[in-house]
Amino acid sequence: MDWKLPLRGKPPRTSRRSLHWTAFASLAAALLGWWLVSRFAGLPAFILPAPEQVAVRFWKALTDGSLLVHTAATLTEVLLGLLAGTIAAVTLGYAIAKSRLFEQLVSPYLVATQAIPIVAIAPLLVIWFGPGIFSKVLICALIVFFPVLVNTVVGVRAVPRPFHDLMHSLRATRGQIIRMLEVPAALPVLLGGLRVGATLSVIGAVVGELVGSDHGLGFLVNVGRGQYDTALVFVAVFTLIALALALYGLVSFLERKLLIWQEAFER
Amino acid sequence: MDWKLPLRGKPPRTSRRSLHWTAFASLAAALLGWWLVSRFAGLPAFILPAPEQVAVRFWKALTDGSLLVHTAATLTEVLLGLLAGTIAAVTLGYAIAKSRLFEQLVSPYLVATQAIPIVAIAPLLVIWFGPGIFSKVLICALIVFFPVLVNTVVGVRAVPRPFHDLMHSLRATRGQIIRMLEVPAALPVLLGGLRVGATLSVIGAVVGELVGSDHGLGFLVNVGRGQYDTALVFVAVFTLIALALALYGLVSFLERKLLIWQEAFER
Amino acid sequence: MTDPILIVHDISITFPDRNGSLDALDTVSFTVLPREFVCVLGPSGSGKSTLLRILAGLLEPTSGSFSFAGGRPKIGMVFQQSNLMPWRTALENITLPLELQGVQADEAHARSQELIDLVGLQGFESSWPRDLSGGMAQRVAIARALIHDPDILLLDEPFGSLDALTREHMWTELSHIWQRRQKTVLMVTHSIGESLILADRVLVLTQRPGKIKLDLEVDLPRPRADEMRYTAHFGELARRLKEAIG
Amino acid sequence: MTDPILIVHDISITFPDRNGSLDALDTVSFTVLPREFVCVLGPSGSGKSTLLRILAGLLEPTSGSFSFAGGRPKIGMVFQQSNLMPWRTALENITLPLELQGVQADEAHARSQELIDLVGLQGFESSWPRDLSGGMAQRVAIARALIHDPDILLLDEPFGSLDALTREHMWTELSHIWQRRQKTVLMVTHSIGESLILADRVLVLTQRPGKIKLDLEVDLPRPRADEMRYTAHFGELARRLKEAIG
Amino acid sequence: GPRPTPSRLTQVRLSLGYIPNIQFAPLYVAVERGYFAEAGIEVEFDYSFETDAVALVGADELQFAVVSGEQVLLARAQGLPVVYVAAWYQKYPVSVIAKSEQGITTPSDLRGKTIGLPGLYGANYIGLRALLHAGGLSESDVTLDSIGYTQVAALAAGRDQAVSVYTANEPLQLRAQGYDLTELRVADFVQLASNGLITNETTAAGNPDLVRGMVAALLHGLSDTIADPQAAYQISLGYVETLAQADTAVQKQVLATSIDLWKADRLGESNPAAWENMQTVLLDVGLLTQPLDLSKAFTNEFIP
Ligand SMILES: Nc1ncnc2c1ncn2[C@@H]1O[C@H](COP(=O)(O)OP(=O)(O)OP(=O)(O)O)[C@@H](O)[C@H]1O
Ligand SMILES: Nc1ncnc2c1ncn2[C@@H]1O[C@H](COP(=O)(O)OP(=O)(O)OP(=O)(O)O)[C@@H](O)[C@H]1O
Ligand SMILES: [Mg+2]
Ligand SMILES: [Mg+2]
Repeated sequence: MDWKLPLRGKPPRTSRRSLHWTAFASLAAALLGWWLVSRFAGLPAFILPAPEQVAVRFWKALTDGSLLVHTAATLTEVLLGLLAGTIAAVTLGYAIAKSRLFEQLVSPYLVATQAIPIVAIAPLLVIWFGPGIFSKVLICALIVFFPVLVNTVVGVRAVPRPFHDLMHSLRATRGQIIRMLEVPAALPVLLGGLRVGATLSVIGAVVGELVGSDHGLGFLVNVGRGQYDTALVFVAVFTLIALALALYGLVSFLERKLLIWQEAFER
Repeated sequence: MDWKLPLRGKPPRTSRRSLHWTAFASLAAALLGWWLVSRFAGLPAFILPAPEQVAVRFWKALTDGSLLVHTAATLTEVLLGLLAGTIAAVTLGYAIAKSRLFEQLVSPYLVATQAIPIVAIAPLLVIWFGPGIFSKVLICALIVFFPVLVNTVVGVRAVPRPFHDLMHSLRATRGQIIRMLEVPAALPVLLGGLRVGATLSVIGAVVGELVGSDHGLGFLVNVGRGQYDTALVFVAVFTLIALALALYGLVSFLERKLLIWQEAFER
Repeated sequence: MTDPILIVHDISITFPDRNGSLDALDTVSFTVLPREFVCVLGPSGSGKSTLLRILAGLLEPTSGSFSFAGGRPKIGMVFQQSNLMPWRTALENITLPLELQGVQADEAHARSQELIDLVGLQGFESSWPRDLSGGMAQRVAIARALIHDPDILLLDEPFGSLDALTREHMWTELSHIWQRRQKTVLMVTHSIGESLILADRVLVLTQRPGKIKLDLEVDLPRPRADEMRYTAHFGELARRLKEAIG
Repeated sequence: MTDPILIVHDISITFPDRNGSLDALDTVSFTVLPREFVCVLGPSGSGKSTLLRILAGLLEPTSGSFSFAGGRPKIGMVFQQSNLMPWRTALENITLPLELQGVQADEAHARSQELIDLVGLQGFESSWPRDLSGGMAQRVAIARALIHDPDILLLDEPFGSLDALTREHMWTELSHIWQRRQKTVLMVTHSIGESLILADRVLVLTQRPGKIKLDLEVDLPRPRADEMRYTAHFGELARRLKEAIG
Repeated sequence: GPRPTPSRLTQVRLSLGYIPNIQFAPLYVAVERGYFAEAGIEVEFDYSFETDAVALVGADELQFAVVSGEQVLLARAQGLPVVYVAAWYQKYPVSVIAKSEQGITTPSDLRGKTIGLPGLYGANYIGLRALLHAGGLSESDVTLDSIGYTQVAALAAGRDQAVSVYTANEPLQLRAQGYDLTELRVADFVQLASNGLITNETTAAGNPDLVRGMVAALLHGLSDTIADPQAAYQISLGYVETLAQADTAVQKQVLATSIDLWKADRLGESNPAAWENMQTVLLDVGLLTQPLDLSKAFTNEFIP
């Protein structure tokens, strides 16, 4: 009685094209569901506007230029905050990964900054740093900071000892070890943190805008809510989602480019 | 001319005791700094109350029982939200790590949930799920969800191929592979995600409470702000920080217990 | 004559490669009888490890097929890299196959003791893999491949980084296990001497893509010992193998 | 007589262990002359790798000291596990030491070509380490240890998983490099034959904790070849080494 | 926005506690027609939260803000030296609304109902409590539902039977959506100190001319707006960029209703009785534990 082993090869490749189709199909399904609910659930438009109402509102906001202006404002805050938060997190995270003492000294404070509800300290930030873009960038950076920091620590700590031995036997400098060993080795985990950070950064900027601002998509949300123009709220929220997805896509793109050596990214 | 190599051994052990002392010293320094600022910076008490004022307010809130009641309310939300968010994230994250197709289908929606400013959808959540504990737990779970998810994906994807080969050659079942290979191998990265999630969970519950609630520490913050009782805001915020630190400490404790095999945790 | 336990038929495998593709094995066919000890020799990169991985069900051949008589066999495998799980102690790594079979912890411990003695790791049961020397890690991997009493052993250079003494000791033990427990063994090695001391048959693969160049019966009497190296017949077999590889 | 290039004085090392501590090396002393080729033999776990790691500055001895004449030497090291960086291609792994020295990319490429030919990896320059066979990975590691023209080579079982042919080829090449470029070599091996073909001197370590049991001058004429194995003097040296290890 | 002006003007940041809105039309009119400039002031609007604005003025980080009357008393109770220098709203701008089928036409009809409000703080809460008091009810006679700023949705979805909202916004929006509502305006039952301009004691004592200038410009804009709402609306279009996209009819109604809340015989004048009433409500609610010296909380001395 012959018998063949169940084989475990590489999983079958799903072509790019078919992936795009499934994504498209699931989007269409979501839209249809929304349309059906808005049509038959009997909710007033200021609670749930129909897709076509939102589309019209979107077109209006787009053509009068306001959507672009506010998106640009938010995007600026997001990008600056993401940049600042990431740089701070990677630097501090590296120091923490390298020194238990430093970790014990600073980590309670870092955790503390994460536990303070931003809305509670936003006024302080405004007092200290003024009401302009800086305070929003700061809030954004604060939110981005922690996930990137933690993943930096985890990633750097997990660098296998034999690689360190190799670098030391070759008399690599501290800078070379960082650049040629620790950065590439920690990159998968670090990029995971950046994925989280990138999506959170959008929230960060919006929280800052919601707290008090006269521009940005968070401001548009406030305006829409104040005027019971729920379609405008939807337009702003969808634009925020699009921003977050774009940033997320950027990080995914970086992953595919930088981690081709990982098996998972070969497929 | 003789010459000795600079040696790279294990870093000197810092004893537990000395670490506790440094943590204590840095806390004392922070307190002293606060006291000095409140004393000499000429800021009014409603902007920056002195440590002793906050201590008095703390004692008052403690003895009249209100602090305990609100802390318990928040803690319940946090723990339930953390649990629900983590379970959902680990389950979905595992599925995503294992299937490109599934990732492409669901990840845009997952990122979207992260990009929607909670404050903007909180009303909807309240309308759909009521103003009770459920909507706060949900917000908390939503916030916890993403970092845990992403780190689950990163951790599971990074499990080295040779271990999978070993398990397959031994005819391990899917469940055994998860339990005896993927969980322990992904644990360092997963716990990193949980670290972030644990601190964020506190924020999540508070955001829910700030948006609309009549209990919890977020409610206390609102009360304090509404009455210009800044000392009470400080009491609530410090309690929040203590909660976050406790959760963070719990995760760190888990790390030390579960990851003793990692060199970094030996020290 | 007995029926073969393993029939390998025209197996080829091609890996996708950055610059095109790479043929690693080319129409490899052979059969293995029950309780036969077969060694596989060949130059580096000739597809020896790939062949074992295919037989263990870890890779799918591009074409060709293989089958085991009597249903799916229990496999004991030693990989070329010792791949111990870093979160398990030496002992826990050894007992992994038993855990996977649901054997009780105390029975697993009892059975592991014998193997720990066999590979000479007394006192290192609770060491982490990172604290073991290269040879010790390899011995843990060998013990792990033997503990669950597998039907067939697939060994990929199991004695690669063992000192001469330990290696000879392991040869003897492996021969005993093989004879006592009626195992079928397929072992990759790069030592001609080792293959002649242990094997009933030696397969030699050619340079990439690996084809079977020589299928040599080793008709030396058993039990064999290191001294046999200096007999004429041993020398003749060694010469033929060397020629095939070279 | 020339002055020694390396003086090792009474080195001992003790590792902390779960159940107490583990003595790995016990008052090891020896000297190495410039351009000497020294092999280190010993049972598994006797501290051979630990000794190399101490000399490379990767571990601090618990007591004792060592010193190099002429300042900090450039080290070329082959580790027992090939430890290639998975995010670098084979070629990029080989050129790593040059990059660390700030050598220009095009010069690095030119110098690597020679070594790729030496280790026979033409066509695999852009392969990822995960796609290399065990022996190929080891050859990449050897090329990496040679490319930056080091003053001293610390080799930990460099030829462990190479087939006989490749190994003999590498012996010859290593001998050439050693003679042409005036290197000092300290090489751990578990093959007595290999040590006698290559070394000027062989150190044998005892069972744990490793002590020097034998320091044997290999006075065979050079160039040596595999045929020499069957001379009486070779046999005598091999017997003495075997006795010391056993 | 404000036109570039010579640098000899005093820079003032005025915190409004809400996003740009048609309800700030008097300020936009005052800027547009140069009333601030006439007073030697270049004004910049700030839209941070009300309580934050009060704290900032109290700490002298800001000099002026527009806030609700109860905030002044709450802040003073905690030692914030803020002073209310001009009453903008004469009527407290909070209403409780319900769907008509609930039959809620007097405050006492609220007994036993579930009432939605953002939280147990702010104008919505104070106004509601004053209304309950007017109906002879206490907090335990109703169920309060803290739901954040989602009252309209809660009412529409039938979650709450009544909700506490701003007179000049939600009722108009809901009626425009076709809802049939009954509305209880707090101002119809009790006069309470409402929104107005605050400064801090330092500025009031040290720079009375600046305060006088601010008050004058505000009141000038206010009277212009009351006199010609149409022109004020047109001017506001240039300051509230989102106004053009909103429902014009509703926004004009918002302005008209606001004007109704603003009108007074003497614009800007604070009525001591309104402050007494406010203090009574706050003491009643327990937000104040002891009476304050009200004469320090507000002043009419800067009114022209
Ligand atoms: N980091 C460490 N912590 C604890 N023990 C260690 C450590 N490194 C090595 N050892 C122990 O020291 C001893 C010597 O190890 P070493 O790797 O030097 O042996 P070796 O002679 O190279 O053996 P092999 O031939 O098997 O490679 C072993 O018993 C090993 O378990
Ligand atoms: N996953 C893979 N992807 C691409 N090429 C691979 C892969 N695995 C192996 N190869 C290639 O297949 C060939 C055979 O590899 P294999 O590991 O079977 O050789 P081997 O005979 O075991 O060699 P060695 O004696 O060096 O271990 C090599 O050229 C190798 O580069
Ligand atoms: Mg191989
Ligand atoms: Mg070793």
